[in-house]
Amino acid sequence: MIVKETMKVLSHKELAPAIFELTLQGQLVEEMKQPGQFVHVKTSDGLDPLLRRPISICSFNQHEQSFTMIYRAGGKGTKLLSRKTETETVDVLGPLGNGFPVDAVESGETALLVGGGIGVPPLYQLSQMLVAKGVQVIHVLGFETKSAVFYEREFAALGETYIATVDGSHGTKGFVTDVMKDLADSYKAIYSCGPTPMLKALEAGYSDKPLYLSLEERMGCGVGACFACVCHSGEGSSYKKICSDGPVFRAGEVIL
Amino acid sequence: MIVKETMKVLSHKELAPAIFELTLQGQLVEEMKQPGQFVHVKTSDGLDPLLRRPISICSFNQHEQSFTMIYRAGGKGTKLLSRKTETETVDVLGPLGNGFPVDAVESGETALLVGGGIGVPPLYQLSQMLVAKGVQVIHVLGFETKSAVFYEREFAALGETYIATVDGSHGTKGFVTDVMKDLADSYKAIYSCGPTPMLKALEAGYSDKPLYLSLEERMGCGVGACFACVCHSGEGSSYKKICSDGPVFRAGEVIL
Amino acid sequence: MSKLSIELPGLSLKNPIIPASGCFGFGREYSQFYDLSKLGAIMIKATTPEPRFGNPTPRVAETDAGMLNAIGLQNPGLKKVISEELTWLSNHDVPIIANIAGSQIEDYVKVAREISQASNVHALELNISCPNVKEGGITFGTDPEVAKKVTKAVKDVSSVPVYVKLSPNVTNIVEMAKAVEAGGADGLTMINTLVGMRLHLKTGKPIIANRTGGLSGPAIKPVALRMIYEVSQQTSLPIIGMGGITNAEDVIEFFYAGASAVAVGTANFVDPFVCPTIIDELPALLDELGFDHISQCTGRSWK
Amino acid sequence: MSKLSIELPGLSLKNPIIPASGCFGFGREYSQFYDLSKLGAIMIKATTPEPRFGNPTPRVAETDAGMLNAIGLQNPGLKKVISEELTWLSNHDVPIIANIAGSQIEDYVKVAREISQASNVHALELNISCPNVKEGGITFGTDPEVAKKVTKAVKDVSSVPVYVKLSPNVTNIVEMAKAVEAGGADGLTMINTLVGMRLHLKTGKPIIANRTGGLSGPAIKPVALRMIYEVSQQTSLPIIGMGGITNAEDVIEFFYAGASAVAVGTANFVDPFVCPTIIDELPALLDELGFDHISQCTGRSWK
Ligand SMILES: Cc1cc2nc3c(=O)[nH]c(=O)nc-3n(C[C@H](O)[C@H](O)[C@H](O)COP(=O)(O)OP(=O)(O)OC[C@H]3O[C@@H](n4cnc5c(N)ncnc54)[C@H](O)[C@@H]3O)c2cc1C
Ligand SMILES: Cc1cc2nc3c(=O)[nH]c(=O)nc-3n(C[C@H](O)[C@H](O)[C@H](O)COP(=O)(O)OP(=O)(O)OC[C@H]3O[C@@H](n4cnc5c(N)ncnc54)[C@H](O)[C@@H]3O)c2cc1C
Ligand SMILES: Cc1cc2nc3c(=O)[nH]c(=O)nc-3n(C[C@H](O)[C@H](O)[C@H](O)COP(=O)(O)O)c2cc1C
Ligand SMILES: Cc1cc2nc3c(=O)[nH]c(=O)nc-3n(C[C@H](O)[C@H](O)[C@H](O)COP(=O)(O)O)c2cc1C
Ligand code: FES
Ligand code: FES
Repeated sequence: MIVKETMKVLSHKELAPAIFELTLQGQLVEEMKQPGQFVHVKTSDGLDPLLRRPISICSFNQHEQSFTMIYRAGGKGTKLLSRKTETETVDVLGPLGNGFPVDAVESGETALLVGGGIGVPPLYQLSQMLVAKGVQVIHVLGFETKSAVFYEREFAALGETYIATVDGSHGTKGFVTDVMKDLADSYKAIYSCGPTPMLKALEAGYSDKPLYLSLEERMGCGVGACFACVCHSGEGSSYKKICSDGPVFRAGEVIL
Repeated sequence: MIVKETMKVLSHKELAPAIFELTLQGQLVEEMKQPGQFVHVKTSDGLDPLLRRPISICSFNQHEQSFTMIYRAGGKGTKLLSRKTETETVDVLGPLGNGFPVDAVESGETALLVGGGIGVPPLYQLSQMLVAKGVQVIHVLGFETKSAVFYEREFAALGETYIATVDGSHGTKGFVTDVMKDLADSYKAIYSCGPTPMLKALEAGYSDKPLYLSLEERMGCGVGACFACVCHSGEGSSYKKICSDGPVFRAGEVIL
Repeated sequence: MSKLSIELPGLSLKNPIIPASGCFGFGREYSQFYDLSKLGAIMIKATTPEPRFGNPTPRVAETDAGMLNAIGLQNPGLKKVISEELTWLSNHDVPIIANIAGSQIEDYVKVAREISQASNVHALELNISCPNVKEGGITFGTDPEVAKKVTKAVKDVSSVPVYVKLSPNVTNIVEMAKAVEAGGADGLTMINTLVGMRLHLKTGKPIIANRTGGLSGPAIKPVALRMIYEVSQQTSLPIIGMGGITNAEDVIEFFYAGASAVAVGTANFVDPFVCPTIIDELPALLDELGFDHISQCTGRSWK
Repeated sequence: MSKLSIELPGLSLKNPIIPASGCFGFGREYSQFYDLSKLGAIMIKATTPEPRFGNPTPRVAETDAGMLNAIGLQNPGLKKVISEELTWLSNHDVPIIANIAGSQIEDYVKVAREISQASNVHALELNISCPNVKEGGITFGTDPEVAKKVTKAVKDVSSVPVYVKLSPNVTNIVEMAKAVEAGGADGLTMINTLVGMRLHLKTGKPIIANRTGGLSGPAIKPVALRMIYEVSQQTSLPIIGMGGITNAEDVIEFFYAGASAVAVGTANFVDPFVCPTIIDELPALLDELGFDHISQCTGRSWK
């Protein structure tokens, strides 16, 4: 069920320049089941800005009724959000969409998780859930530069973790695909989230295995009603809505 | 000089239902000289609401660089303002306009101060300054009902104070004019601020003495540039701007 | 709740709150949040004869107190709308106002004829004001003669009353209203979106792939109110008002201007519960303002 | 500051930031806040042949991300504007763009002839788009033939270049722009306000005494951008853009759409320092975006 709730800020901190980790508490968390879903966040009380902002769920904790998101404070809404303090609340609509299929990989098998920049966060809950069921995980995470890297230790605690930075200031110089070409292809499936060019590169090079892609698009409603976030899913007028059919699709299901 | 400053909230409390007393601190206070001037307040950071709100200066304290305003949280802007806490700041433009002439009454003489509802606050600084120079003050303050009354003790500490309430729940039943008709007319001048019908009644009945009226109008700029707040000041196209020529005028100077 | 009931041509509304076309799909999504029977009516997404994919993405952009959209009339086409969407909706006790669109008069006629037969379709909303399609849409809505013609053609074949949705992108809205009145319209819905644009700071290019989009939300409310105020005095057609409504006070303001019911669009995206919330808040607000029935508010600004 | 200098017909601007007409009086008030010589130019309040009191009050109302005004062209009249206001302004190193208005063509001609002689008036802004006066104003701005005629009449007598200020309250803005171009306009300024309205929740009556007013502020920015985008591609006239500008990013967006300079109106009321702040912030923003000169931004959305 989708819930709209005024949630309590449990903690809020800057992980890297302009990258914030926000943990919220409330009953809405009870509805979170899958990794890779997202929430739609109202970043101010009034009309400025008007629309909600879609942000992925990075991790959730049923026991504490809390969940965490990691976001870049880039535009008006996210900058306002970044000012919220622990005495305040945030209006959240969620959980939304369909996330990564944890059961695509069996216990004992290996999964490759590939994230780019602000697409990295949803892989964290996924990795936790895969590890919990006995899957071995390999993480390949791409960032612009060393200072932009976040959650390296958290991922490393779950499994092998490779970092790529565009400027080479940390890990491999280049893109996630530069790391991947040197990896043994012992993994059963790839889960990925990041900028469209990265997803396209994965689709082009790695479609032989089950490949799951988490997509982004500008949204209106976030719940499937406004047709803002559609993508083609084949010939003619056939389509998928990223907000309610996705954001995660199997490669080939939609046209990037 | 008019200053725009981000001022610190020193204290903020509800005096009566929806009536708030807000004390702010900053250098802008150095520019306050006259009673009856006002400030133009931005009640939120963003565009919602867009315009500033004109609020009278109720009292100021040069020594502490602080000033107080009293306002009714009625609409969107003032309601937002009423949520500001002592850790926050408020964007203020001021002091604006021309206030009450303290020198219209000499030491030893008596002045009558007549206020209605949310027009009462600016009379408080005026009364203090009159008393400081040796003028005797009589206050006649009108409110809707007993619970809406504020600052009765503060005014009483400065001079004779009469309250009128429309429903008779406190003081005289009726309007300020119902109190005034029973007062000995020993006063030299009347200073007044309140709703237009009250000002009209004063102008109609009490124009034999120097009578000063503080006017209200919906404002744009607050500084005299947009012509939103004009009133006629005689024949043809002659006019005064309430924000920069007023808000205080001598009766007869403008057409109510 | 009898304070809120409204009678309009073809429509017996429990209350005057209607989700606006294109902002509520065919109701399925919002039925996750509340019982659709609570609503006065539902204006479904524009339906065209054939399925349409619509415009390329991005299709929306935020603006100050508003948003732009260029969906491009995406919809599953007349056949599916009738067989799947309207059938699903018929399980709810709520009248449907079918928004119909097309590229040429024949399209409107075809959709009108067939969709008006559906048992839960109580009225049509003739969308001659969509700014986001190359053909049809707004061109029908800016020329009075063409508007009259398409209205008449649709009236001729529709088995339910026809409301014409006016575009605000015109010099003279009264002239447009009078033209569709002359064409036989039973009512008006207004306003559709204003044509607007946003550009990307980094690239300099339009944010919306279609370049321009329709501006909706609170930003356009004053324009909607003004147009309803003008038109309600100059025609005798009932008006369903819309444009930026987000709360019960806004609803009253639209009634004052001359509306007899209202539609809520963009606000659903901000708060999926906005329609039932408004419905719940209206009776107390009417009490506070001293009205026994919401219809007493209609046209109060000029009556 | 050479990144910001702009050459337009009649105008050598230090920078492209100009306070918009009616939002800055004749400059006196804002000279309390900063040195007016800092500005690219000043568009002074509309001037008519005779003094005008304007409309009754209330004259303004707030709207979401905008405001309505119905000042009604209050001004001290041509004689005083020249002898007092322009004389006072001539002590500042800033070109003046004189906004001229009237009820009939003769009014425009009279004001244009005389005011264009003032040594610091470098251009006229022909206000054929004021929505708040019964005669003249917007009626000149919605009919292309009339607009062309008044443009031509003013051009004939003006000793400085003439910019025509377009009304957004039209079906076809390109047609209007082409008409005034044919009438001999040297440039365009756009947009003036959209006609809007607000009603009082308690009384049901219009908040503004004049009933309707002109909508300005961020709410109208997307409409302004769209119109500038359309017009800049269809005429060769330079455009001074306006409508909701509040910061340096907005300025760049207007340039991308097709503007060569901009005017800032409503934002002055929110922050009296907005113009100098924008001027100070633009060079760094241009650096960040990779432009050597602001003129490189003009029309980037379609070039
Ligand atoms: C399913 C999904 C999950 C996402 N998860 C994350 C996340 O975990 N962390 C994170 O930092 N970002 C995430 N994003 C991107 C995030 O939504 C945008 O960065 C954010 O909306 C930008 O808002 P703003 O206030 O910073 O920018 P503004 O410029 O003020 O935004 C203006 C409008 O454009 C929209 N917009 C701008 N950029 C984007 C974008 N890249 N994608 C979608 N809408 C955009 C905004 O939502 C808003 O409606 C996600 C996007 C989607 C669709
Ligand atoms: C010179 C002057 C001094 C004032 N001093 C005080 C004071 O000391 N205490 C106090 O409580 N009020 C005072 N007022 C009235 C105060 O400005 C309004 O109550 C306030 O602006 C309303 O804002 P809102 O956000 O509550 O209402 P909203 O309805 O959100 O206001 C919408 C718009 O209308 C304007 N507006 C609404 N009502 C009024 C009004 N009565 N007068 C002027 N503009 C209005 C607002 O400024 C705003 O632009 C004064 C007004 C003026 C002109
Ligand atoms: C995303 C979106 C899609 C829309 N689609 C349609 C449509 O299909 N048919 C139509 O007549 N109007 C459509 N509209 C216009 C709305 O029905 C409504 O007239 C307009 O948005 C103003 O109301 P609002 O400000 O409450 O959103 C759409 C609006 C939005 C925001
Ligand atoms: C209070 C006010 C008065 C105005 N007076 C005039 C005027 O006299 N002449 C004119 O051409 N435009 C006038 N305008 C319109 C502005 O110059 C400008 O075109 C419009 O407000 C859009 O810009 P903005 O959104 O930055 O305010 C006025 C606008 C406002 C808000
Ligand atoms: S955002 Fe509305 S359908 Fe996806
Ligand atoms: S409010 Fe602008 S002139 Fe007074």
